[in-house]
Amino acid sequence: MLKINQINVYYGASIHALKEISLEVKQGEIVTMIGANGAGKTSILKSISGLLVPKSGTITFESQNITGIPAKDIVKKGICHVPEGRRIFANMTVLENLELGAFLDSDKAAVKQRMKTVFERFPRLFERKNQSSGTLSGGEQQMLAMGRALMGKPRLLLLDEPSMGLAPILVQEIFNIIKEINDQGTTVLVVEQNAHQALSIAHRAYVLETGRIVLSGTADEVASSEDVKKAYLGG
Amino acid sequence: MEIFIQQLINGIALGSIYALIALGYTMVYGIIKLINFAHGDIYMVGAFVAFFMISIFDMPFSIALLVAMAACALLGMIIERVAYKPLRNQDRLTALITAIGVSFFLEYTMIYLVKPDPRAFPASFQLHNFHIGNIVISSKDLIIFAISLGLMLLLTYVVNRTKTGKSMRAVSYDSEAAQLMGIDVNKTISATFALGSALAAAAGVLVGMYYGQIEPLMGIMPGLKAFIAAVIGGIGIIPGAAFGGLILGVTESLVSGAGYSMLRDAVAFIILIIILIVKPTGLMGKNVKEKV
Amino acid sequence: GCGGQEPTGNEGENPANGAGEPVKVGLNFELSGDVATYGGNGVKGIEMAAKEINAKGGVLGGRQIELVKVDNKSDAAEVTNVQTRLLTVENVAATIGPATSTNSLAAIPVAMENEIPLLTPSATADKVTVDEATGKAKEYAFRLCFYDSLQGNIGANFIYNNLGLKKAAVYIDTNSDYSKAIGSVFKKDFTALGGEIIAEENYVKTDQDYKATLTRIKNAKPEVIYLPGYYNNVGLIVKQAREMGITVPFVGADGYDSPDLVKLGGAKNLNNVFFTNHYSSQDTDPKVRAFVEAFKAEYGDVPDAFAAMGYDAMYLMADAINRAGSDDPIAIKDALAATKDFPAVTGTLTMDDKHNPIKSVVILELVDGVPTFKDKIDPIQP
Amino acid sequence: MALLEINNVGIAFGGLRAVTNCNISLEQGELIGLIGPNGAGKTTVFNMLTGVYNPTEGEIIFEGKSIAGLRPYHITKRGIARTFQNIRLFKELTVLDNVKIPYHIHARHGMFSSVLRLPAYYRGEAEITEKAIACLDVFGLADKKDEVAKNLPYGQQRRLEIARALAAQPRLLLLDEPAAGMNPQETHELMELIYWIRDHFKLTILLIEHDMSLVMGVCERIYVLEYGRIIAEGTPDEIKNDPKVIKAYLGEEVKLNA
Amino acid sequence: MNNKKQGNSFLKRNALSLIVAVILVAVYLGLHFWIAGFEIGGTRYKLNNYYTLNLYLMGMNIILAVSLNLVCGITGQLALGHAGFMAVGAYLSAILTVKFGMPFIVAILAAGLAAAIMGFLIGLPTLRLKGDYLAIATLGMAEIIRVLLINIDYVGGASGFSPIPKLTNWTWIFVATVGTVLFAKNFINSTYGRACISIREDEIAAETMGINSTRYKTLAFCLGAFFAGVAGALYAHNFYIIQPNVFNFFKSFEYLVMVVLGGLGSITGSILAASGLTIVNVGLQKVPEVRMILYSIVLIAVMLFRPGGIMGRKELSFSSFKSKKERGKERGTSGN
Ligand SMILES: Nc1ncnc2c1ncn2[C@@H]1O[C@H](COP(=O)(O)OP(=O)(O)OP(=O)(O)O)[C@@H](O)[C@H]1O
Ligand SMILES: Nc1ncnc2c1ncn2[C@@H]1O[C@H](COP(=O)(O)OP(=O)(O)OP(=O)(O)O)[C@@H](O)[C@H]1O
Ligand SMILES: [Mg+2]
Ligand SMILES: [Mg+2]
Repeated sequence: MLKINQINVYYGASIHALKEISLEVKQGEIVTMIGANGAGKTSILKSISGLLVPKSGTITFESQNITGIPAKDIVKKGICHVPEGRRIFANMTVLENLELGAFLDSDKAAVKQRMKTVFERFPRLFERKNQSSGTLSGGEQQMLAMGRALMGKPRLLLLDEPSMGLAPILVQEIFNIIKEINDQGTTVLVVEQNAHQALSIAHRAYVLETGRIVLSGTADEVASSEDVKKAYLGG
Repeated sequence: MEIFIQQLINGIALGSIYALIALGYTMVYGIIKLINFAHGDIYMVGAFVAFFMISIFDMPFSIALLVAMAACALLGMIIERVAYKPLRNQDRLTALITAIGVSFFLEYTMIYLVKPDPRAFPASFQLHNFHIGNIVISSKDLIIFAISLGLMLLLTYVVNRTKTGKSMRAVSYDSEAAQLMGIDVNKTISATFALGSALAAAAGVLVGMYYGQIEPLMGIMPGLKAFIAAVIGGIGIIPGAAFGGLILGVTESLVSGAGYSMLRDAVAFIILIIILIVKPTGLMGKNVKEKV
Repeated sequence: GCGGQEPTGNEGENPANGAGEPVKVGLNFELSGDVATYGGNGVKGIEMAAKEINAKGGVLGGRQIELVKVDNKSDAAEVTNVQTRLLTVENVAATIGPATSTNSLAAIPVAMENEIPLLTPSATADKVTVDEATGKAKEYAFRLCFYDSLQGNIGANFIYNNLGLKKAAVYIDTNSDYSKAIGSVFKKDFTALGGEIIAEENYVKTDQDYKATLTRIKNAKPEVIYLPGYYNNVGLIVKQAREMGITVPFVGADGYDSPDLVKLGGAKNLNNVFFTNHYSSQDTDPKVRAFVEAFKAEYGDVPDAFAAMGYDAMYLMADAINRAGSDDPIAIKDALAATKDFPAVTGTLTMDDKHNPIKSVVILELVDGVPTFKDKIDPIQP
Repeated sequence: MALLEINNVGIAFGGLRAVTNCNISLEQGELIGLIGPNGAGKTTVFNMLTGVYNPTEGEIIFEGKSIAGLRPYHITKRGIARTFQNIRLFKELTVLDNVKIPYHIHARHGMFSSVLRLPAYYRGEAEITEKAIACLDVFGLADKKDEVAKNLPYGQQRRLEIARALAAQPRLLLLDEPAAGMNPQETHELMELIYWIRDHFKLTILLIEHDMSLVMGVCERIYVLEYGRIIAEGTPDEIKNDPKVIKAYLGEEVKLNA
Repeated sequence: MNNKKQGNSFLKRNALSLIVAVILVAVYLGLHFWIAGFEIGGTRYKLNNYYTLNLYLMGMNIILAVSLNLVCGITGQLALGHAGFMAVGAYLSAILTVKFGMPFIVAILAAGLAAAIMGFLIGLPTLRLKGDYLAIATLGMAEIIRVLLINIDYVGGASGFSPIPKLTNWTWIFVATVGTVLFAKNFINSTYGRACISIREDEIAAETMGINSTRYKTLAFCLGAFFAGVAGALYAHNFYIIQPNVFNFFKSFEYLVMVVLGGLGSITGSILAASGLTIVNVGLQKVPEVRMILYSIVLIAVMLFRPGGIMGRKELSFSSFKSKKERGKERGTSGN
């Protein structure tokens, strides 16, 4: 479904953030990327969703070359990105944020229906639907960001550290939701610090270090690697 | 009492003009957080476009108004593309200085092209005066008020109800996240400039019609006043700008009416400062505490 | 050049003989800023005059006049700056400008220090040419226009004696020294004559809406409104006043003189409006007609008073240079001071001991948009 | 006497009651955790403690004196320092300058001697620099002292923030999710560090954290907040087994894992 | 930090200061004689009055830009009323010398103090405003000062206050300019300067680090106002006449332009930009009709091609000329 072929990404002239990265996500999979801070996980997601333009290499989605296409057009192709740090529209209400998630969809009835499912999944959002979303707590904002992405009816969902700053009970819930979304047919590429949880739901995994992929394989293979155990699984 | 009402009417007409300019200020500010100091000069260019349309091509007033609005919409978009877009990710002061540069550029290019002398704006209406007791309301007062009100309502509709309006608001909060929703940021910002500039042009043409005189530096003071109006109402908030414009127009009129016209500009600023001290985000600004 | 003592020292040993050597005249004018109109039009008149003079063979028996033009931004520091530039870098023989009193006051000390004469075509404040402390004329400062006291005085006389009106309202631009000075002399002299000032209101030149103050004037019920100001404001003020039903006469000064006044105010509204002036662009005097036609041919516009005075200033300067017989600034200064019966477009003038020109003042009345000669009042020696 | 006492404190934003009737008490030298679901009001409690928000009701007593309603800088001078949930470093400044800034309140040389470069200035600056470097050393950041703060990796930024808070020489340290975004290995190192800081600087520490391995590992006592109210208080073991807490916050699985 | 190393750097530091001091004295004396004029072997050398005037103007612009930088660049507060403080200084000093016959030095200091007090009165209520709200409030304050001056006949109203004796000379300009720059440099590299910088970076974090933000914002504002007042006094006594309208908001913009063009927070940047724009102005005097058009194009072009200003946040100093390797170690501290 998604194929990344040897991309290189720079910030400015000197910072070489991604070095010859190649990876693949197949239809229906949950793929996770783990790696220390600054390894380049966010940069990969941004390259896919068009917020960053690779200097070389190609990205193909459903056998279409999408390298260098602006972000707004990539959304149209069915890729939704839940960015790091949530990035909700802080001065808009929860409701308005969700509406914007379906910006490109002009079928009002369908949007309404999806809104209902999102509220069922996140009852807390329903309670606060008219609150200015900038004043939500961190966890509430994360739910909103996920909900907003779901409003876009994605075929490929990119999640950047969805569990960051969440309560344990919510972390679990978020991962359950990811699994559910996946079960309903959405392919997911998720970046996580919480390697334990991520590996427990993923089919396959990639491990990143300083801009390079150092390990890849099925989730179980990766989880049983000694290095990974030590660095990311707490022993 | 009659005098008071007369001054009130004068003030509302003046305030409508401030409001129209202030709306453009507020919209541009809302979306890219730029105090577009060139905005007052777009108002001036609008007045000149209509002037030439009427005096050279003999256009009727309403057509000239539309042409001026269209021309300035285009001008606003070009200015944004050339001078502001490259600086979007820079410190906001950088763009502010560029805006000052653009403002000088428009003023002095116009002086160079059309000379600094004031010009008489062709009279476009048969004037009617309506007398109510000793109070005089001219048809111009009514026209200016009606057109301003109409444009403001239209703008409110566009911003709150249309997709363009929603994307404007989204871009104004987080343009990167807006892109992830499929919103075309460049187009949205262009549209904002176009809309704001068209409103400024309308104000310029109305002023030309109302006072009968235009000149290349006519935008400086109203531009500054409109900015004050926008801040009084709460900058970035559309009804706030309209409200601020009216308050400012009426106050100025009353101050002059009370015989202190030489202190009028000072009073305008004193009011501004008092309002800011009492309510630091303007009258309609939400007093949100920064979440930490 | 080194120092200001011998500004012509570098240019040939014998200036009078240098037939090919042009005579440099500096122009220090407001070409940007909010009074750019005054400076710009003054310069137009000057440039046209210089062109004519040069076409006729220049000055001093065949030397061309070379104009060095600078913009003073209407900012005192910049006025001083460019004046110094003209006098010490460009080494001009004399300068013309600035157009306004305030800017002239900033330029004159530089002229005095460098001992190079300055002629302002249009700065009317009394203290421009007179040192207030000593009451004497400033040696190197001259003007071509008449000064404020004179116009205020004549305005008061005209209203009290000729129109026979006793209750006046005064409406003044607080941002303009011109308007304030004329207004204050008017108030003093009008009361001295026995008249009464029953209302006093202010505006500033950037205003476009005068209704608030006009409403107050209207309620004071004056018999006449004395409005010393510039045509761009006056046009709007009179128009708005007439629209509000104020029908009493307006009386003002030379700032009214512009064809745009009628365009801005409308011919009908401007009936019953009088002003003191140097000349009238509709004057039938052949000298005036020739100037107006030539100006129209050159620029396509009808000249206003600033252009006319600029034009005269250049001719007066050329005349003084010829009379001085050299381009030595001190000789030019003496020649300027000795000007007598110089035939200018704006009236035949003689320089008095305060370096103010003595010339006749005309009172014009606007009749359906046409300035019509109403009265001629002879200069009163102060 | 307790070092810090929060009595019946509450705050509302518009109509929303973010914290109600909150009671917390800390003894000198304790290491206390504050946990709770997202939006429970934990950060808000910190904000009230440090003067960023003013409580609408209740009182906050620190070392016997009320501090509710004081401005943040005032409270810092009284001896409370904090870190932020969303890192708020002085991004454009160097690591060293970041840590030097809090020493300003303890500087003894005045502006006069600074501007005139009197000897007192040189002495004062040298002393501050020395202390700041010593402080960075504790966090293994001394060799990064000339790096601009925003260029540090995330984990080091977190540590720098703690270092900066310590530079204010507090007696009570508030840490808001110090382990957020850290991997288990880094979290483990952080745990050691927190112990060390407490013992070395003789501090009292109150920390907010969602990483249960950290909270259960280092905290002596834990308060649990839900919907702005304290729903439980006790030792890690008590909390782990409190059904209310399990239901509201921990979930079944964590209990099993922990 | 052993003592030996410290002693070593102490020497180094003094050597540098000494070099700077010697250069400054040489510049002062050299220009002093050149301006006054001197004779060598029969030829007279004298700096043309015009260049002298622009040199003075450059000094005043540097004072104004550097002092505004304390507020805008260092403390991060967008203030648009610098011309107002300049006006206060200019008028007060002129009143003192003209009407009361006070010596110039008294007038200069009084001008600075009066402007600083004004800064305090204006700053206290307005400095809790943020960003653009502060900008418009300070702009308003300056405009109020201007309108009031227009209406005070004691100082000549709209037509201006004149004549003012020309008392400004090279010594005053030099002392005031160098004094301002040294003050700013020393201030920035002290705990006080760092307190101001921390407010610029993050006001809430600064407060929780014990910095009383109101106090330091007001301090920076008063200091900026003080030097603007001093520059105003020098200005008044150099141009014979002062008018309220000169101190309008365009004047304030002019100095803001210098600060941003030079680089926010960079003192050397402000100096370069202030000097550069003075020279640009001289150059543009030759083309009066299009000077403002060209000026605006220069402004836009510099911002487009160098958005961070000429110097960014960095300073030009001796260490900039050292080898790259050495500099790498020193880089960073905001005020080096
Ligand atoms: N805007 C930027 N400018 C310069 N460098 C950047 C920028 N964004 C990221 N980088 C650098 O690129 C590298 C990869 O960053 P990235 O954000 O992709 O890492 P990450 O794996 O997502 O880390 P984290 O776990 O902290 O989110 C890092 O070294 C980072 O410092
Ligand atoms: N400035 C504010 N204005 C309005 N509401 C606010 C504000 N600050 C916090 N809140 C609300 O108060 C509640 C508590 O927020 P707080 O940030 O304290 O939660 P938290 O317990 O720290 O959560 P998390 O673990 O997600 O950080 C939230 O519902 C939030 O929306
Ligand atoms: Mg990341
Ligand atoms: Mg929190």
